[in-house]
Amino acid sequence: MSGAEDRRAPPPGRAAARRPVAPRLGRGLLLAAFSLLFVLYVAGPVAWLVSSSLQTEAQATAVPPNWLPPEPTLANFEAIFRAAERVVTYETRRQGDPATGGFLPTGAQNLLPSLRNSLVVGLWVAALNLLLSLTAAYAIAVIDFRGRRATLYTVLATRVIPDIALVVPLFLVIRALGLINSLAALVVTYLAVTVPFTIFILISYFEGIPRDLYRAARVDGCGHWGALRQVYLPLSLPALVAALTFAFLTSWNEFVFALVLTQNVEAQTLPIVISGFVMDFTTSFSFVNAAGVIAIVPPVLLAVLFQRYIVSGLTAGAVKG
Amino acid sequence: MATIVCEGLTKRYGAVTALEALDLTIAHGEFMVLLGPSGCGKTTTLNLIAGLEEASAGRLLFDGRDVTWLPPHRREVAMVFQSYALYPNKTVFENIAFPLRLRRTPRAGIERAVRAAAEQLEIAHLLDRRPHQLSGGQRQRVALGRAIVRNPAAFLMDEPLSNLDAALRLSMRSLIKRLHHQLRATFVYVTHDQAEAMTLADRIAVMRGGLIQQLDTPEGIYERPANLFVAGFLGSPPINLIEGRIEDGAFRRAELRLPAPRAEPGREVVLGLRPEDVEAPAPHLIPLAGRVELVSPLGSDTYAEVSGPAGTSLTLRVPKGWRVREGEGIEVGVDPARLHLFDRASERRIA
Amino acid sequence: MRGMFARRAVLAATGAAALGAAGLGARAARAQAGGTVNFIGWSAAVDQVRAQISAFERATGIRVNYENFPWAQFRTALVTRLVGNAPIDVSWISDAWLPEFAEAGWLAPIDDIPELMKYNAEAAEYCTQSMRYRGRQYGLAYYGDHMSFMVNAELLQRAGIAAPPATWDEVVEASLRIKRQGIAEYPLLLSLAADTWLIEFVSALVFSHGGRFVDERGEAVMADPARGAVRAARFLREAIHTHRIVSPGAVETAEINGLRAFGSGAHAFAIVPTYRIRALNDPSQSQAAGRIRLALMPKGGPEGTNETCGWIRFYGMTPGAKNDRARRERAVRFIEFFGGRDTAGNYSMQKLLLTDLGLPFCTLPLNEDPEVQGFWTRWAGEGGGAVIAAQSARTRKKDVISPWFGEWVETANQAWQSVCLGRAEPEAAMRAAAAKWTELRRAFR
Amino acid sequence: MPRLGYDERAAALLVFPVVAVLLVVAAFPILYSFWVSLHDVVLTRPLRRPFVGLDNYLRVFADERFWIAVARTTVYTVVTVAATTVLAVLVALLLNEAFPGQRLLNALLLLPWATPSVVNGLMWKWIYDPSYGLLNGLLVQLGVLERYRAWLGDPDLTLLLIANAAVWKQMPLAALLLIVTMKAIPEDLYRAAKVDGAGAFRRFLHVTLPALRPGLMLVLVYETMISIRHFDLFLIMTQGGPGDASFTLSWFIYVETFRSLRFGTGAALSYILAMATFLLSYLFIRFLGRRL
Repeated sequence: MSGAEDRRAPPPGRAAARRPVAPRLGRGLLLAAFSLLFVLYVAGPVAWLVSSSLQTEAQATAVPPNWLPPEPTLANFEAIFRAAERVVTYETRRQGDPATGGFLPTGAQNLLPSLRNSLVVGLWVAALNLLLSLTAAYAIAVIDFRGRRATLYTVLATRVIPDIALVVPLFLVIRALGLINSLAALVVTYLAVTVPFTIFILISYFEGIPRDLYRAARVDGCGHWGALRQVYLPLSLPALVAALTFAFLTSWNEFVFALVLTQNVEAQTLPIVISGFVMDFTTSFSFVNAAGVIAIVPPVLLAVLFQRYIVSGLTAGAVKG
Repeated sequence: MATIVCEGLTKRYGAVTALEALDLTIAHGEFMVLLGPSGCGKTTTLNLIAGLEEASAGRLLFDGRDVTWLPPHRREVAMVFQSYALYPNKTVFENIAFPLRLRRTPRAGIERAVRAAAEQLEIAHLLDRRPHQLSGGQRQRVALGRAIVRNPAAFLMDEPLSNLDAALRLSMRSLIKRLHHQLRATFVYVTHDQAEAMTLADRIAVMRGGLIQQLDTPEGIYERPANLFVAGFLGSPPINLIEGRIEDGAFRRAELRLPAPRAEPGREVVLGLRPEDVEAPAPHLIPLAGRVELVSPLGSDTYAEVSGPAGTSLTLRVPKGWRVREGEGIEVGVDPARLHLFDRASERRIA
Repeated sequence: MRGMFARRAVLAATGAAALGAAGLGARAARAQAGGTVNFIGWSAAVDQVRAQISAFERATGIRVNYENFPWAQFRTALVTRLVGNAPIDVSWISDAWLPEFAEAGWLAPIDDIPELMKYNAEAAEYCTQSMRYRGRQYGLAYYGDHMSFMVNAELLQRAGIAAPPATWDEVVEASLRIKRQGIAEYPLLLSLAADTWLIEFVSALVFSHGGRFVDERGEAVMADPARGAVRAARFLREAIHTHRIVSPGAVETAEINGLRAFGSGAHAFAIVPTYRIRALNDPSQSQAAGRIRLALMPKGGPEGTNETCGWIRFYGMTPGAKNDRARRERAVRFIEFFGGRDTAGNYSMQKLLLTDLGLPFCTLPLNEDPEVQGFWTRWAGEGGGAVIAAQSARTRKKDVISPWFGEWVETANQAWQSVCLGRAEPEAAMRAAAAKWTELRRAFR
Repeated sequence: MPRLGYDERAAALLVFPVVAVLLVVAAFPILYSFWVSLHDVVLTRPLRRPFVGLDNYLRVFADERFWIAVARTTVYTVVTVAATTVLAVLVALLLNEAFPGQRLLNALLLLPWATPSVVNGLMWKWIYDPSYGLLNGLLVQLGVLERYRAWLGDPDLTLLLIANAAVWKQMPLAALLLIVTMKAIPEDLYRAAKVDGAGAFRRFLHVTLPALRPGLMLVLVYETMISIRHFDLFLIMTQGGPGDASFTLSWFIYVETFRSLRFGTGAALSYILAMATFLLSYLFIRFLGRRL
């Protein structure tokens, strides 16, 4: 104890050697302050979205706002999951304009089918994207063939064109293929959107894998497919997961193409149906927010689940710049 | 086991020629070393033999069979790399077994072959480990195991010892030599280390700029370097080179004069003298005197940097038993038969 | 089927066939099978449509494939589907799109179908006129309505205003009084978001100022300072920026949000589609219920009139449906059941839309129906029905309806919004809209 | 012509699927779009599509809406990219420190990134709502505002408010890329700087910032490329309004194409935007890449 006492009160001459307490405290305070700001900014809006989705319409539109749900209710979510069950006849119809009455957007029963569509499209895109970009990235990164650079640049160049610029011709192409309003149209489109970036990620990652491993595999008896499967696939897991997550999230989020290429509940994805609520005659804020929460859950789960891989997977691609 | 024949083998990358019309025959069971500085085309040659790169021109024959367009996995060659190139996600056992699995060898056969190879390389106790748990020497043994477990047409080695420390390098060197004796297989070994080349090779191909400079036994290359480059590349410390011209059947440079009976007069030449080719002065030797500038004792030998006649600076091995001091004079004898003469323009050997 | 096959072949060539096999392929063609009518509309009166559909299906055995989209996306969605050859039989159509769609060949005339044409005899003349283009008729009415001037009687009373204002100047005066007394921050409610209602709102303002966008010959007169459009624009600007009786937030207030705000009792005056009166006076939907009354559209300026803007929405048939015997038969029965009399001989859909939602109809015989008369008295108050009838007689259809309406209205909306924001002089804004009109009109030929 | 070896055949086979997809869904549309931009294609007049040469482009350049859109797009892009980059650097600096709870913050960072942009749009629209919005509620409760006011309806604020929503969503990825780059900075550099007596700020200026260059480069190019083409937020939040306050190029393309159904001018506009994007990225890489 006394030893500690001593150290805390050093002779004046040795003050310079003392651990600087004040700056460390300052650093702690600074970090805490910044962290608080960060949390408020990043999580605040989503927290408010979730909070209002658990309120009734009256509570959600109260002035001043209810920061937390006064009596949390799952009614909005229930409405979403029950929307398809209702059969409408003269007897069971709701009188009055739903615009101000029932507070349930007419597109509500499309929400679950669109959730399914989004999932189906996302999973297909993720899977096919992986297959396509894996093979292409392998070929470009590993095999020395004529036109290799040209292929790479062409692939990357397709992403320089803004989506909105592709929308018109793509609509015409998809129409010519007879694929308007099909999930296949979305899958193919999203592949084209995501593949260049995932190829880029994978190439960067592949280039980090020692060339000698490739040579060893080849002389050990692997063809190109074998080398890809036996060496590159198992060794680039983080990049693969990052690419997969990226592909899924992109197709989950995508809006412009889906807006133009789909027409009804058979192919519409979640963003389209939700944007419909906002522009509908009916706007129930609490309901729309509940739909928003549903749309956020899968990608957030995915992102948090694969957090480690996303960062390390991006690493190779990023730092080379 | 195979004889490997390269006929006019050429490799170009765009405008750059990495290998220019290589003609090389490697006999069955021969230990061929490709020696040269980096970028000389030796690794390209190895890759072409392995099939890892495709030739721009020329042919490659294994036992008379044209394999030029055969991909590596159909060529039955085994390869060992400087970086060991072990599959990090596989155990030692699986690493060694990998080529066999690809060939659909029956399970029992694989087990037996891997064990045998592991015993031979004294790594049987490591079979369950993963590569990152091994030391460098152990890793290279595993890599060797992966090569010898099959029955390849040839063993290709790409600077396999360069990543090891000096002591380990020596023991691995003798291990490889032993393997060659046991297997009696064709070895093609790429290195930039002349000592490895000299100790291991049946024949050495010294390469530079995509061309073979000299193809000969180690002794031949050391004794009769075909040109200035080969002379300079082999030997440690390197050969002393002195520019001068031939006059009256002798090499002349200012006051320095050394007999060169067979050279034609008037030629601009470079004279080569290996540091180790000097002895205590004797009547049949030509005397060479100078002042010692720096002494480098290596234990077994002592070398001295000497400022010699005609403004030359020479590195000489101090004859056994001598004591020299910096700043003192020294006089040694040179056997004229051990002098090398090169044409200065063509850099080729004259005598 | 041959077309289908060719498409599949293209698919296979592009490597997408696998997707088709995996259940991701186009499924649009399926809906054509069997006795089905494909009907699309915007998401309004959805429950009433569904109720009527179940009655239709029971009465005829024909199945209905019903889809709806938000109104804001509807025109785009419909057009892309028409271009994409989606199998639509019947669709709701706005009068504003008729010339454009008829020119493009997306709507089939019905004047050679006597089963439908017979209803003209019992329909209001302006409705029938609104469904005609170049002398041919293109459908049966879903509903017809006009913009109404509505007042919150209670607020007026509190401010000591006895009668609803008769001119826009009086509206300003009354509003300032209400504002001064602190009864309402912004007494006049206008919903001027750049959505599809904007042109109807400003048309009502222009007409009541005695103005026109376009004259009888189709020439743009909106930029003429002597005609009402510029005056109406100036009124808007002053109401927002000088008098501050209209919220500057009006430019982001959509029709539905305006309705809610008016229903909350925060405003004394508003321009609202007539059919909203039912919701506004319904206690379950509106806090101001029972206090909202109708008045004639105030007159504006020296040449002001009580005229307002009216519109019609109707059931249109696609050429694809008309050219196929079986599809046409089903589509005709559907249109008749919804836009005319049902199989029991009643105008059941018209009545349902009125009594449930307050949507006014075009069929004259229903006016005699005591239930209908009772409806107006109940929801629009004593004499409300008479005001509606009087206003209805002073209703003009949008004079900007033309094949290039869809393009022009984008520019026009921006021009009006700029005026509201105080970013453009009324004259300049109207000149821009007029220039666009002239340009498009010329380009059309 | 040398023969195709095993490698080239394998490469062709491996690359083919991607090339096929890109040809059909990207390359062909790009070329087709160019063809359309040279014709007067109006969807409502399906039978008539005359070749008009560069008329569509000239029409666009003569249209005053185009120049308004260019101005709005420029402001929006500059604000978004600048704010995203600065915030991302700050966040990266914060998350690169080791402190308790840092892992949690890292996880939170993924929240905006994973939020679909449509949800992002409606969430912020809801926050900005003039009657019920959180922003109004917060400012009134804090006493900053006297009464609720319109936010998106204020033409001077619209672009900034939309930009804020965009920054919220884009900042995390930018920060991630920067964190990754920071982690690659050798610790020795910091030690050397400390020995040389550099304080925290100087260390940031002379060690971190230069080393961040490749990451910053990537962030700048990427953010510019996506900001310049933003569309979803404009559709959800303002539809180009109020007036023309948020009338950006991509919104103009949408209006021209899918509201006016003028595919010809729409395609011309798209091409102009694409060229601008391309040029901008090129200039960035060419000039900034060296100096930054």
